[in-house]
This record gives sequence, structure tokens and C-alpha cells, in this order.
Amino acid sequence: MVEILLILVSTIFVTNFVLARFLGICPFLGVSSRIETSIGMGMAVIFVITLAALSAWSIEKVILVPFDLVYLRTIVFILVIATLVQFVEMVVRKTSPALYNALGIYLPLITTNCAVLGVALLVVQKDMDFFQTFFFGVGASVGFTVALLLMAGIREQTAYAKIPQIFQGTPIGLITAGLMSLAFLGFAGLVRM
Amino acid sequence: MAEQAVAEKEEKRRRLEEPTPKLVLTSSPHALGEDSIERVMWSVVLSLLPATLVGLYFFGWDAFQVIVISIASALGAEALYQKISGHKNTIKDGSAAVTGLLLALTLPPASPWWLSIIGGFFAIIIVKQLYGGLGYNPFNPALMSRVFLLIAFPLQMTQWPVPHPLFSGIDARTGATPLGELQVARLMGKGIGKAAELNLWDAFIGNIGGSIGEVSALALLIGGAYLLYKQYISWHIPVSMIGTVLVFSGIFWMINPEKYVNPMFHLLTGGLIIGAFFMATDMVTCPVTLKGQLLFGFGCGLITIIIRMWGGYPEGVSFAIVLMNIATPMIDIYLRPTRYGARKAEVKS
Amino acid sequence: MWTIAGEGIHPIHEKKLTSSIAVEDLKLPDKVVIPLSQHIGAPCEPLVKIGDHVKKYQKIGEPKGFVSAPVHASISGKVIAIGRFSHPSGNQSQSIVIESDGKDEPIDGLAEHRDYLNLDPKELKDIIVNAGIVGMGGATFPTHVKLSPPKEKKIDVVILNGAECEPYLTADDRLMTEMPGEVAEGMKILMHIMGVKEGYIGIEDDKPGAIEAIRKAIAGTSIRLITVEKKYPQGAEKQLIKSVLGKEVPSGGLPMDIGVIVQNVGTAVAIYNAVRYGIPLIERIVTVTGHGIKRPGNFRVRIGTLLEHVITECGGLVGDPGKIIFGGPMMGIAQYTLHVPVLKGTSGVLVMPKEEVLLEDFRACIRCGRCVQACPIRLLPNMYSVLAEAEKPKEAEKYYVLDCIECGCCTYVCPSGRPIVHQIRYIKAEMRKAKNKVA
Amino acid sequence: MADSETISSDIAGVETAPAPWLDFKELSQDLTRGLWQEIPLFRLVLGTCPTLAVTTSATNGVGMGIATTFVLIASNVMISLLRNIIPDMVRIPAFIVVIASFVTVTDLMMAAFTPDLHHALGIFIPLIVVNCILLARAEAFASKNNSIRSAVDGLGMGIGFSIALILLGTVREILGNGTWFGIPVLTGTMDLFGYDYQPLIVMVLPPGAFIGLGLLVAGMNKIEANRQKKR
Amino acid sequence: MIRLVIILTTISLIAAVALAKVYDITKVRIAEQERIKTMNGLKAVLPPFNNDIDKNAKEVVVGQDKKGRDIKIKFYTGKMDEKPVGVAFEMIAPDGYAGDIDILMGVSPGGKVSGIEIISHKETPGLGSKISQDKWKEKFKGRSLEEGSKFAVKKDGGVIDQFSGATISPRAVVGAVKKGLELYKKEFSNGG
Amino acid sequence: MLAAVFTMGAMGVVASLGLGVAARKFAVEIDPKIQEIDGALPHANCGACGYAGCMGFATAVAMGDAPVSGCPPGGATVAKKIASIMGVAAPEMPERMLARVYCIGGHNEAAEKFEYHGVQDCNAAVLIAGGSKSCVHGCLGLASCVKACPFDAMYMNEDGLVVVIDEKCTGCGLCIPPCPKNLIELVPENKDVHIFCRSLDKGTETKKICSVGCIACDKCVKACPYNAITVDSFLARIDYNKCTNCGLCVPVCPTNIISDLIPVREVAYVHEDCIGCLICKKVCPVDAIEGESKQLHIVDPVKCIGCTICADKCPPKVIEMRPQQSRFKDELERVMSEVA
Ligand SMILES: Cc1cc2nc3c(=O)[nH]c(=O)nc-3n(C[C@H](O)[C@H](O)[C@H](O)COP(=O)(O)O)c2cc1C
Ligand SMILES: Cc1cc2nc3c(=O)[nH]c(=O)nc-3n(C[C@H](O)[C@H](O)[C@H](O)COP(=O)(O)O)c2cc1C
Ligand SMILES: Cc1cc2nc3c(=O)[nH]c(=O)nc-3n(C[C@H](O)[C@H](O)[C@H](O)COP(=O)(O)O)c2cc1C
Ligand SMILES: Cc1cc2nc3c(=O)[nH]c(=O)nc-3n(C[C@H](O)[C@H](O)[C@H](O)CO)c2cc1C
Ligand code: SF4
Ligand code: SF4
Ligand code: SF4
Ligand code: SF4
Ligand code: FES
Repeated sequence: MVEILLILVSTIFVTNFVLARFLGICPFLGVSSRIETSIGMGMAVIFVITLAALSAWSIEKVILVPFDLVYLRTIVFILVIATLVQFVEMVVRKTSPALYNALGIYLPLITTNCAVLGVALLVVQKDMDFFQTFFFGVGASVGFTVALLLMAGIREQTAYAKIPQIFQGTPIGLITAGLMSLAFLGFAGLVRM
Repeated sequence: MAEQAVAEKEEKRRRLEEPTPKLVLTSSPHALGEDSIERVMWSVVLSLLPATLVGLYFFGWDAFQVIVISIASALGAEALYQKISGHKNTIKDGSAAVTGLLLALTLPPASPWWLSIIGGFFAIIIVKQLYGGLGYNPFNPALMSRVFLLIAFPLQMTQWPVPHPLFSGIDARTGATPLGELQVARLMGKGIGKAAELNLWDAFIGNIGGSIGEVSALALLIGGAYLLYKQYISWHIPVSMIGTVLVFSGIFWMINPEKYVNPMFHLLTGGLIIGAFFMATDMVTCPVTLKGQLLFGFGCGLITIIIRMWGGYPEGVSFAIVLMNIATPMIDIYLRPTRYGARKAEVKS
Repeated sequence: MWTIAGEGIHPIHEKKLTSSIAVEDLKLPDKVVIPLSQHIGAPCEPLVKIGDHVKKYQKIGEPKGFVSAPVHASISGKVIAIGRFSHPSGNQSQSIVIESDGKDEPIDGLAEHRDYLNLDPKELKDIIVNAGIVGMGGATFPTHVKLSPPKEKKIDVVILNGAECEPYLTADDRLMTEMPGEVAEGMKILMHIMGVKEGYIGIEDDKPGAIEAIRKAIAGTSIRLITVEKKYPQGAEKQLIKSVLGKEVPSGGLPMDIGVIVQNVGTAVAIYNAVRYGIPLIERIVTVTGHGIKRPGNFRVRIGTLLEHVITECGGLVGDPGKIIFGGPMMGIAQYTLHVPVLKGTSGVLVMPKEEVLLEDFRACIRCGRCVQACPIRLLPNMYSVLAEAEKPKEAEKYYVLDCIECGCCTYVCPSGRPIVHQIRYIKAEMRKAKNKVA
Repeated sequence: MADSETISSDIAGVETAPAPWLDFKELSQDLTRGLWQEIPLFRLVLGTCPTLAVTTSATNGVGMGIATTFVLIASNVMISLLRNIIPDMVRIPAFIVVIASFVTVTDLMMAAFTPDLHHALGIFIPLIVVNCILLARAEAFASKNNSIRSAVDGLGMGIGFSIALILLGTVREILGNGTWFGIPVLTGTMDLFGYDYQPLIVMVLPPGAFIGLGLLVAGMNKIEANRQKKR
Repeated sequence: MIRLVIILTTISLIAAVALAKVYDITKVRIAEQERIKTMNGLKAVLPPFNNDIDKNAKEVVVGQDKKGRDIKIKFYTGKMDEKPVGVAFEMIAPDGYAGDIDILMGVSPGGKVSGIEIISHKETPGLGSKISQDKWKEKFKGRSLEEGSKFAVKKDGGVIDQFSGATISPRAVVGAVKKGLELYKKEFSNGG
Repeated sequence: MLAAVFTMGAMGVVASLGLGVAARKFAVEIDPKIQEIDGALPHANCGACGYAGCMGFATAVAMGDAPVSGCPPGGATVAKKIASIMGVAAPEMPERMLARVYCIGGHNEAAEKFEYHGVQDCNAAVLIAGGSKSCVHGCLGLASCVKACPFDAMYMNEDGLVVVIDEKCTGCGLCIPPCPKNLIELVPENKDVHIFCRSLDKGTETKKICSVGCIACDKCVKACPYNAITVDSFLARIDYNKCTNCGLCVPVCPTNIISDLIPVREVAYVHEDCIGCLICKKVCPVDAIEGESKQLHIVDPVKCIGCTICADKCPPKVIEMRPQQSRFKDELERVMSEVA
């Protein structure tokens, strides 16, 4: 129980994927201009990352390590993720058109989101067990979503601000992200790992 | 017909010959309240005067230098930026002065002069003006800048001279803040260490180590009371923030007084009071609705106590407030006041 | 304490200028300009031609349609023009100009009713229609329309609005102090028409004289007096209902949706006069006040009297005028010419000297939230202001801008001097425009 | 308007007439496109993660830049060679396999020959796979053009990306550490005031990365705005 | 459809073969690099030695972690011309300011510290991170348990410098090194 | 090695099979033309086409719902491109239209009736007594239209009047709805004579409040040889279908509100094959043509105002309008030829 809490706190706050680990910045900057889209993206990411982490973990344990193929990690994981995303898209479209309408457009974006591959690589690098992998995946993606949502909130508000011309768009987005990550450093040391 | 012509002519003659003086027209209302940004901001400066004076009394010339340089650099940064960008100079509105003063009050008394300058510029230019200036910044400039300095210059930001009352002839020595000592004890697995020995009266009047403006609870409460009286701040944030800290620390203290210090310790040391009254209440960066402010204060208090009890930093007030700043837009969006007549309309339809 | 829902505000008071000055008759003007549109709804058709001689009380404008009210000659004399003249709303409006013959001669045969409480409600309503009575609290909504709710809306409460929460104005205060009997009788007529038993008069607690007088006048009747806290906008219909009954009118709805009708005390007196003596609405009490006028006071003014005449009769201006406002400082309309007539809804004339008119540029919203706390409808005025500035009026709809009653509390308290009400009006206008385009 | 026209048709990289096999003007355009017009990162805001994560020093920037450039060129060439064979449906997986292979090669090579750099770049070497620039170039350029042009395009984009990395790495290392490529450059700058140079530690931490990149992109916008004005 | 499968599979197969080849080529070098790294560390904490130090390292189980897994420590014995010059092993200081500090320490046969190396730490840059400075690590040379309370940070009455504003990190390192010496004593009480 | 080959082979098979099936089962047709068309558009996302953004328009064109020439800002160039993408013939482009603002009563010409304070926007100002401009029909000068123009084709001059930059205006018409005074209209680019006033006040009234208002004096009506001008509700308007840009009304206007936007007019030139019918001489409103019956007529270039009436009326069509600069060259040529 405590371990779950620690993993979650650590991945959501202390080493937030976007703000401290630098993973998934492109969608973080790209999809955060409106809260509504951020929610959709966040949900899609939570789903895909958790699934990807578990599949990567299984493949590592069942194939790569036993057959001494660890050097194929990158290529295998990314293939799995790309296929997984498309497969999920397919399944969702078939089973729940409503969900598809809500998440569908974000799915392709996720393939090139390095957070997904990042989680997959991290769980095997850190030699987690299945249980830890699951919560690590959930925590990491929820952390991404939290950062994304908060960013979207700020962006919706600063949309009306008189930001100097050359800072509009990406630059102020990056600076906001920087200040957010500065604030998130306050969580440092909360979980000593 | 002829008569109408005459009447109209008459009307026009009058219009031409005795034109009414040119009147001013605006939309209603035509009466306006007296408060202005200037008034609010300079009142905050005034309300910080007691805390500033106590800081000067205990930390002397060093503190004076920090305060003057911080304010000057905040004002200078504002003026410089506005000169370069061609905007109207707004240093008279006092908001930059408040930022500079509050920044100084959160710095260690003996911090080097360049720290104040970097802090002032970071606060005003990066945190405030890049977002469009007063009113548009999502983060509290003074606090964000303090956090920035703490992380950029941890050495300079963690040197605490022991308070040495003015004219007492005692020299400045480096000591520690009560919260710092508490953290060292905690990290070394020694429970609360010497923290229990804190003299609460000293902490109340300000005779403890700490940032220039945070040491004297008394002086801060006087200033806070003034702001509350003038209605420049409302009670919601201070009460919910301090209340949360007290309740949480109280619960843990009751469970295990060996491991957790008592709530009064949390109240009187560190930046809780200055944060709750002067910084979490920064209107630009806190929610606009009262409900939202209650939640905001609760969040600030909760994060503060979490960082103090388990975090990597001895003190969590500044982080807590800037972290809640991040959530402010969300709070504003989802916690709106129930408008007049809304509930019934919903029931009906 | 009986009080309103939102926070509201305590604006400047300034009622002392006129609150103890008894109502006097303003000297008759040489000429009146009577606009054919003095109410919400369709303008009237003129019944007279240029050159006609008319008498006081004579009907000179016939309503077109149901939501409309007739207009009457307020002096006797000759019609010298029918054309477009300046109207206090800021536009030009079709008006009838009567030049006084100095005799102030009334028409004959005004129908008096001593036993008015036994008349049929239908008959009473006809009297009210023909007397051209409209709401005198400012909105000038034709009273007979308000008194004819659709059948499914059962009215069970009538509230008389004697709050007069606007700063400066004391017309209703004096009216209640000096003619409490008429107010009470008017209320009885209203209750009789609507067939209700519950009747309240709401008065702000800063008017002890009026409270005393009304208390005496209603002693022994079923009318109840409610003293409400002095707070702006206590007199706004929805707020008064909340104060008096503790109920809220549904958003987007009308008081009748919860079985309530609110009428101004002046309207009650006008109804009484019309029913009892057959006198149509041709004059009203106007508070002429402000630091820019020599002799402030409360005056009984004939409808159509030009502002210029009012000012002259009140001793003229002191110094340079900055703003001249019809109504109170919170809701009134600023005028740019002195050639506008007093209308049925003109409760006050406020002259602000140049020094009192602040003209600073407004600044960015500092999100202080004062407007949010002040708003009696509990809206988010800061959002409207920001959205208007960012030229995104459409998005304000999500924040229920249409519920705003334009009371001005938000603008009053804003430390950044932002013209929030003006911005709200702009937003509403843009929304109307967009809607018309779609339609 | 004219501007957006040229850019949009350039992105597509459409070949209109059967172009000569080697056209140096075209090649130089392919090269410079990545250097300024569409300099990845600053203009397109792609590939942000490795940029932010590894640029704690200029050296890391160079390393990451070279690694990415290598993968870009190699995969561009390979994909353009395979472009006519790969069926549309498995286009993306096929591209990914190609890219991932080169990334793995790079990863192994670096581990073998530059272990320190390999350690410093860590997980971000395998993450080159998902660097959006790679797939974007594969899709938009390599799958439509011959291999020489694709190589040059990869080189241009790679250099552009490297420039950005080195720039950011330089800023962060100098401010955050007082050194440049490991050589102290700021020591003694504040002696005048009785202080040694105080490294701005945030610059090598995440916030410094974000803020530094934000300021760089703004600077880029400023330069571009001035250029536009002159025109 | 078949074409699809064939093409993608072929590409994958080619990739697999190519990667396997590259892996084979680099495998040796990567292992060599790892060794060089370890050796560099060992060289830094031990007096000069010339034996194949990593070949006959001895692994000792010193305890169990929370999950019941063994905690092993590898002792490398350095010999100069077959004569032992010192033993090197890794210690973890769990009470660093921000987390564990990994230390590689060398002990000479007399039970004196012959050198320490900080392998990894999470201390605050600019504060606790100063424990990686050579100047500071120098101070550990020659320290032994016999010195008693002198082997401590200055604030606790010892000889090891602390840094202003950061006592915790040095204290943690000192503590771990001391523990290491005890461990050494236990394992090599006969002097090696 | 074997394991690697096997693993990757299996991955390849699984991935391609899975995707192959997926792609076949759930194929969505995306018309590549949409992308291409989108690429060809100016990306102002102005909405002048009537669709939500450029992408919406591109989709509509690809579906055949919108004409290839439907993007006003893109004009003929873009239309041509889209036509080639769609494989249809380049369309006949409608005339290029430009925005014209019908008020020239700025701060100096038309007084303010009061001091306005508040939101600086025409649509907000108009809510306060119709705006402070003394003329209720005149331009309020608070630039609502300027703000609405997505192409920066308008600006306010010091006099508080809107100026349209013809080169930039795309005729999208987005400036029209924001104007609370309905002062803006789209007019074909080749129309150069305009009456810049929209006041419906009586002439005497107008005269008092604005020095450049139409006073409905009827002089232009009389001057127009094509009956293109009519006065209605105290305002003269030009029917652009009839107007030929002759410019004859311009000088007669007593308040100088009729403007001729042609910077330098061409002058008439009579060719050698003139039959000397005298018609041009008769129709010339300024008597600039000299000539005897059956003889070559000559235009006095100094007198000629370039109204083109003679050219229109000339039965054998031998009168040509030529740029003024070449005037002297023509003279020279003629003299030379005569000398020769
Ligand atoms: C279009 C319109 C229709 C109305 N219809 C009714 C009605 O049917 N019954 C009624 O009691 N009041 C009606 N009202 C009057 C309002 O309830 C209210 O009294 C009026 O707007 C004046 O209120 P105020 O002075 O607070 O602004 C109507 C008002 C408007 C604008
Ligand atoms: C902000 C605001 C303030 C008002 N204040 C008063 C007031 O003080 N007294 C009053 O009689 N009506 C006031 N009104 C008008 C009332 O809402 C309501 O229209 C009126 O009482 C209805 O009566 P009537 O139809 O007889 O005018 C106010 C309206 C608003 C929107
Ligand atoms: C932001 C911050 C970072 C710190 N980092 C360290 C650190 O890395 N190592 C350390 O020993 N102390 C660190 N400290 C200081 C400890 O909290 C504690 O105050 C200090 O170790 C006591 O040492 P002193 O007795 O020399 O003052 C840090 C303090 C702060 C506020
Ligand atoms: C009650 C109150 C508290 C304030 N607190 C802060 C503060 O903590 N930090 C700060 O930079 N400015 C503060 N200000 C000043 C001002 O709001 C600040 O400069 C703006 O955030 C800059 O846009 C405060 C102002 C008031 C009225
Ligand atoms: S004017 Fe509207 S928004 Fe402002 S306080 Fe009044 S009701 Fe609220
Ligand atoms: S009162 Fe003014 S400054 Fe304060 S929140 Fe409202 S609009 Fe903004
Ligand atoms: S001036 Fe008007 S019509 Fe011309 S481009 Fe601008 S908005 Fe479009
Ligand atoms: S919108 Fe109309 S009134 Fe406003 S500036 Fe433009 S032309 Fe003038
Ligand atoms: S590089 Fe694009 S998401 Fe990480």
C-alpha cells in the first residue's frame, strides 16, 4: 500500500514525466491550448502508457532476457507500441464509437510521444516487478495528464494576456513549463529512492 | 407647416447660439469607488512596515541593504523593461515595489547584493512582464523568484545569521532556522531534536533565525489585520491556509509528539504567516472567487505541511503557494459562484 | 437583517442634499416636448396635428399594440411641431411639442371613483391603460402588461419597491413621507387587481421618515412593511424579492414565474390618482441634485419639461458641469444636451461638476475579485471585462452574461477603473448582432 | 502570402517535373532548409525532449546532435531506397523498424566507443527513435525523393537540430556551470566585486532547460521579425 | 496482404541480422569499457597494484533487504607483486541529504582508508555535491577507526571539513566509510 | 543470432498482419487533395469563404461543395492552383472587389458632440448616445473595422478616418459587419469615383455639423452624363453599374466629397483615321476637342479631363485613351512626321 502511494507520488509529483524527466514535451506543448482537448489527450495517454508498460515488461521478461536479446529492446518496444496504438485505435473504433470520437484523434499523436517508449524503457531498466510496472505506468501517465491539464488552464487564462509578440506561442509556453517545473522542484526529496 | 418650420428653426437657433458646454458621457455607473491599484499596493507596503522594521532591528545593516537593493532592482527592472518595450512606465502603481519588498523579506538577511538584483530582475521580467505585466502573470513574482534563487544559489540562500538586536553590540553569527534544525534532526533520524526547545515568545516577536520579514509573527499579524480591515484581502485564504497547517500538524503531533513538533511551532516559524497573509493573497495569482480562495488556501496549507514533514526542503510555504498558483486557473474555471436564480432554474427544467 | 443575495456594495450616499427638502411644484414651462416613446414597447401614434390646441390631460398619443402606453398633454397650449427631437436615451425620437398658453387648463369630465375597491379588476386595468401608467422605477414597463400575467402564472404576492437604493435620489423617500396614504391605497388597488392577500412594502433602513409614515398608513391593513438593509442594489427587483421573500427568480425568468409582481411606490401613487380621480400620468417627482446645481430639491415636474428649464428653475449650474445624468449615478443615463425632456421614468436629474468626473484610462484587470464579490447576481464580471477587451464577446455567453442586470456594482468597485458595465453592454450588443445574423 | 506559399510547397517536397538526378541548386536548398527556414525545434517545436534533457552541457549537445544526424541521414537514405517497395499500409512500422535499427546501432557504438557520453545521454539515445523529426522527414521527404537528396536533407536537418542543441547546451553550461565544453570560462568574472562566479545551478536543472529554450525561441522570433521588417 | 507481411518481415529480418552482427562486434568492447570504468575507480582508491584485481574478487552476503533478497558486497583485493596492498569495495550511505550516496572505498591492510570515490549521489548541486571534490576526498586518506571521535566532520569535533550550509552530506559519507571500515575489520580481521 | 532473427521475424509478421487486417477492415478514405488544396491556401483562416477556416474550405472544395475560386483573399492565383489540383479549368474570376469606407468627416471636419470615455471600440461607443460624432451617420473612428481586417489592409489616420490600403485589401468583406454605422461596402476595383458620405440628415442640418457632408444639392446628378447618380433621403449615391469613371461630377460638388481615385488620368487621342463627324466635339463636356467637319480632330490635352465620353461615343472608335506621359512623345511624333 505504502509502496503504491510512493510510486504514485513519485511519478506524478516528484519526478513528473514532463516537468522533471523531459518526456512527452511535444504533445505537452502542442495539445495544451485548450482544457477540453487536454482531457482527451490525457485519457488516451493514460490508457496507452499503462498498456505499453505492461507489454514491454512482459516481452522483456519472456523473450528478451531469456534469449539474451536485450539489445533488441528499442526496436521491439517501438514496434510493439506502434502496433499497439493502431490496434487500440481499431478496437476502440469497433467497440465504442463514442470513445473513439473522444480519443481517436489523439491516438496517432501518441506513437511519436516519447513518454510511451520512455516508460517502457524505464520499467525494464529499473528492473521493476509487474506490480510496480503497472503503477509506474499509471503514475507516469497521470503525471503527464496533470501537467497537461494545469498547463492548459494557465494557457486558457494567458490567452487573454498581453504577451509580447516574440514570446507568444511556444516561447511563453516553454517559460510557463519552466516555472511550473521550478515549482514542482518543491516536491523533491518527498520520496527518497 | 409654417409653424413647425418656425419651431424647428427656433430649436436650431438655440442650439447654435447657446451650445451647451461639452459634457462628458460614459456608460453607467457614473459614481466610482475610491480604491485604485496605487492605493491597494501602497497600503500593502505600509502593512509590511512593521515586519520590515522588526527585520531591520534584528538583522541590522545587512537586512537594510537587501531590502533597498531588492526594491530598487524590482523598480529598475520594471522601468527598464517598459523603456525597452515602449510601454507606459508603471512603477508608480506600486506593484513592483510590493514585489521587491516581499522578495527582500523572504531572503536571508545576509544574502549578497547580487542575489537581490538577480531576484528582482527575474521576478519582474521573467515572471511578470513576459506575461504582459501587472494582472496577467500566472505566478507570484516574488515567490517564484525566491524559489528560483533557492534552487540557483542554494548556498547563499541557506545562510542564516543569528538575530542580534540593533545596538546590542553582538556580532552576526551564522546559525540555523528552527525549521532547518528540525529537518536536520529528521534526516538524521533524531525525531524532532532540539526543536521542542523553541521559545515560542521569541518566535512570536521575531527573535529567531530566518528570512528578514518572516521572523516576527506579531509584526506580520499587525500588518495582516490592517489589510483585512481595509478589505484589501479577505480572510478566506489566511484562515484556510493557516487552519489547514494547524489541523494537520496537530493531528500528527497528537499521534506522536516525539516525531512531530507541535502546531504552534509550525505556526510561528518559517514563512507561514507572511505567506498566508501577504503572498497567497496576491490577488493576481489567487482565485477570484471566495470558494476558490478557500480551496486555494487549503491546498497551500496542505502542501506546506507535507513538504515540512516529509519533503526535501525544511520549508514549504513558497513552493506550496507557487504550486497552487499553477492550479489557480483550474480553480477559477471549476469553482464558480452559484449565480442568482440558477438553482431553481435547473430544478424546473 | 433583510438583505440581498450577493454582496452588493455600499456606494457613496449623498442623499442628504435633498432628503429633507419637501416636494415643490416646478414652475410650468413655456413649452414641453413629449416623446411618443416613453416606455418599453412600441411608440405611440400621434392623435393631434400641428396647430391643434390641446388641454391638460388630453390624450395625444395612442398606443400601437399591447405592450405600449398612451401619452397625454401635460400642459394646455398649441401643438407647434411633431418631429424628431432629442430623447434622453441619446437618440432622436418622434415627439410632440406643445407651446404653453399659460392657462394650464384641464380637460373636463375626468372619471372619479370613490368606491374604487369595488370595481372590477378588468375595469381597473382599463383605467390604468388609459392613464398611460408605466413603471416609474426606471424601466418604464407598461404597468397594465405586468398586471396581466398569462393565466398559468398565478400571482400571490405584490411587493412595492420603496428601496430607492441609488445614491443621491430621494424622490421615492419624499413621496412615501409626504403621501403615505396614496401609496397604501395604490397598493390596495394593486392587490385587488391581482386578487392577492400578501402585500409587502420594502424600504431601505436609511429612510426613517418614510418608514414611519408608511407604518402609520398601513396600520390595520394586510400590507406588511419590510425594512431592508441599506445596500445597493437593494431596489433591484430580483434582489428585493430575495430580501423580502427569501426566494430567487429563476435565471432568465421573470418575477411572475414565482408568483410575484414588483411595483415602484411612485407607480402605486400614479395608479391611485388615475383610479380615484381619473388623472392620467402627466407629472412625476424628480430629484434634482448634485454638487453642480445651485438649488437641489425634489420637484413635481410635468412630463416633457426640458432639462434646460429644470436647471434654470433650480437656480442654474454651479461652475462647469461635467456630467448631467437622468436617473441616479449608478444606473442613470448621461446626457449631452440640455434639450431633452423629463419622461415618465425620470426619477432624478444629477449634475456632477467637472471636478467630480474622473477620466483616467483603465488598466489591466488585476484579478482582485472585488467585482465577483460585489455582483448581486454572483456572476464573473472580470471575465466579461477581459473577454470584451480581447474581442471575444461570444465566449462570454458561457459565463451567463445575459443574467447581468447592469447594476454597476462591479464597475464601482474595480480598482483598475475598468468600464465593466460598458463592456458588458458591448458584449450583449455583439451577441444580439450575431443572433440577428443567424436569424 | 508569398512566403507561406513557398514554405508549404517546400514541406511537401513535391517533385513536379522529372528532375535531373543531380541538381546542385536543389541540393543546396535541401541543405539550407533545415538550417534556417525549418530549423527543427525552433520553428517546428519537434524533438523537444532530447533537446531539453541532454543539453546540460555543450558536449552532450554535440554528442546528441551527431547521433541524431547520423540516424537521420542513414534512415533517410534507407527509406528513400526502399520507398518504392514499401506498401502504404505498413509504411509507418517499416519506417520505424529502419529508424530503430539505426538507433540501436548508434546506441551500441556509443556504448563501445564513447562510454561517458553514452552514460550522460542515457535513455535519450534509444529515444531518438521517437524524435518526431525522424519520422517527419521520413514521411515528408525521404519517402518521396531520391536518396542523394534525402541524404542532404537529413544532413541539413541534422545540422540544424545540432545547432539548436549546441546553442542550448552552451547557454546552459556556461550559466549553470561556468564552463564551456568543460573549460572554465567565467571564473574570475566577478572578482571585481569580491565574489567568485556563482554558477546558476537551475540552468542545468529542468526549469533552466525550459526557460533557456523559451528565451532562445523568442530570440529566434525576434531575428525573424527583424528580417521580415527589413524586407 | 501477403506482400505486406513479406516485406515488413523481410525488413525486420534484415534489421535483426544486422543488429545481431553489430552487437557481436561491439559486445567485447562494451564489456571492456565497463571493466575500464571499474578499474579506474579501483585505481583511484587503492595504492598501486598489478594483479588481475577483478578476476578474483570475493562476494560476501552482508545482510538481507526488505524483500528478503541478499545484499552482496564485492571485495576487490589489490596486490602488488602478489603482496596485498588493499581491499576496495562499495558502500552505500543511506542518509544523504537527498538520497543514497554510493561510495567506493579502499582500505589498506593496516585498516586505514587508502582512498574514496563517490560513484553516484543526488545531493544538491553546489551544496552537498561538493563531496565529489578531489580536495575533500583527499582528507579521508589515512583515516582509521582508531582515531575515534577525530574521524568525524569538524562540526562534530572531527577533522573532516563540512561545507557551509551542508553538513548532512559529509556526515553521511563519513558514517558510511566508518561502517565500511568496521565491515572490513569483520571480513578481514586477519589483516587480509 | 538465431533467436534475434526469429524474434524479429515473428514481430514483423505479427505487426504487418495485424496492421494489414486493421487497415483493410477500417480503411478511411482521406482525400489527399484536401491536403494539397489546404497547402495552396493563404492560411489567413479569415472565414471569408464561409467555411470554418482554410481546412474547412479545402475539404469543401475537394468534396465539390465549394467553387475553386471561393477564396477571396487568394484571388486568381490561388484559384488557378486549386483548379489545377482539382483538374478543372481555371475559372473566370469575378471582379476584384475592394473595401470603400463612405465617410471622410474626421476630427477636423465633423465636431464631437460630447466627450466620450470608455471602451475604445465603435460598437461600444455607439451604445453611448450613438457615439460622440456630431453626425449620427459618420465614422466613429474607433477602428472596429481595422481590428477586424485580417490582412492589415486598413489603418486609422491622424484625422480619425479609416484608410484602406488597396494593394493589401483582398475584398474579403470582413470589415463590413463590425461597422455599426454601415459605412463600408465592397466595390469593384475598377470603380474610381465615389461619393464619400452616408449622411441622411437634411442638407442644412448636415452643413452645420460636418464640413464634408452631402447636402443633397443635386449638382452631381446634373453633371453626370450617364444618370448614374441619384439623390434619395438627402444623400447622393452612385450606381456603379452605370458609372464610367468619367469624373465629371467630381469638380461640381460644393463640399468636395466626391473623390476621383485615379491619380493621373489618361487623355484622349484621336487617330489619323478620324472621319471628322464632329460627334466627339459635341459630347466633350469641357470643349477640349477642336476640329472641322470631315477633318482630323485634335484633343487639347491640357483641357481634356480624361472622361472617356468621346471615346465611347466616337462611331468609328478612333479615339484612344493614352497615358499622359506619352502625350509629348505623341506630339513630337506628329510634328516629326509632319516635318518629314
Ligand atoms: C420583454 C419583457 C416582457 C415582460 N413581461 C412581463 C410580464 O409578462 N409580467 C411581468 O410581471 N413583468 C414583465 N416584464 C417586466 C419585468 O419583470 C421587469 O419588471 C421590468 O423589466 C422592469 O424591471 P427593472 O426596473 O428591475 O429593470 C417584462 C419585461 C420585459 C423586458
Ligand atoms: C440595479 C437596479 C436598481 C434598482 N433600484 C430601484 C429602486 O431603488 N427603486 C425602484 O423602485 N426600482 C428600482 N429598480 C427597478 C426595479 O427593478 C423594478 O423594475 C421596479 O421596482 C418595478 O417597478 P415599476 O414597474 O413600478 O417601475 C432598480 C433596478 C435595477 C436593475
Ligand atoms: C535547498 C537546500 C538544499 C540543501 N542541500 C543540502 C545538501 O545537498 N547537503 C547537505 O548536507 N545539506 C543540504 N541542505 C542543508 C540542510 O538542510 C541542513 O541545513 C544543513 O545540512 C545543516 O548544515 P549546517 O549545520 O552546516 O548549517 C540543503 C538545504 C536547502 C534549503
Ligand atoms: C495583498 C497583496 C499581496 C501581494 N503579494 C504579492 C506577492 O506575494 N508577490 C508579489 O510579487 N507581489 C505581490 N503583490 C503585488 C502584486 O499583486 C504583484 O506585483 C503582481 O503579482 C504582479 O503582477 C501583492 C499585492 C497585494 C495587494
Ligand atoms: S453590472 Fe452585471 S456583472 Fe456587474 S455587478 Fe451588476 S449584475 Fe454583476
Ligand atoms: S474588480 Fe476590476 S481588477 Fe478586480 S477582478 Fe474585477 S475587473 Fe479585475
Ligand atoms: S479592408 Fe475589408 S475587405 Fe479589404 S481585406 Fe480588410 S477586411 Fe477584407
Ligand atoms: S467601423 Fe465604421 S465607424 Fe468604426 S472606424 Fe470603421 S468605418 Fe468608422
Ligand atoms: S521529443 Fe517529442 S514528445 Fe518527446
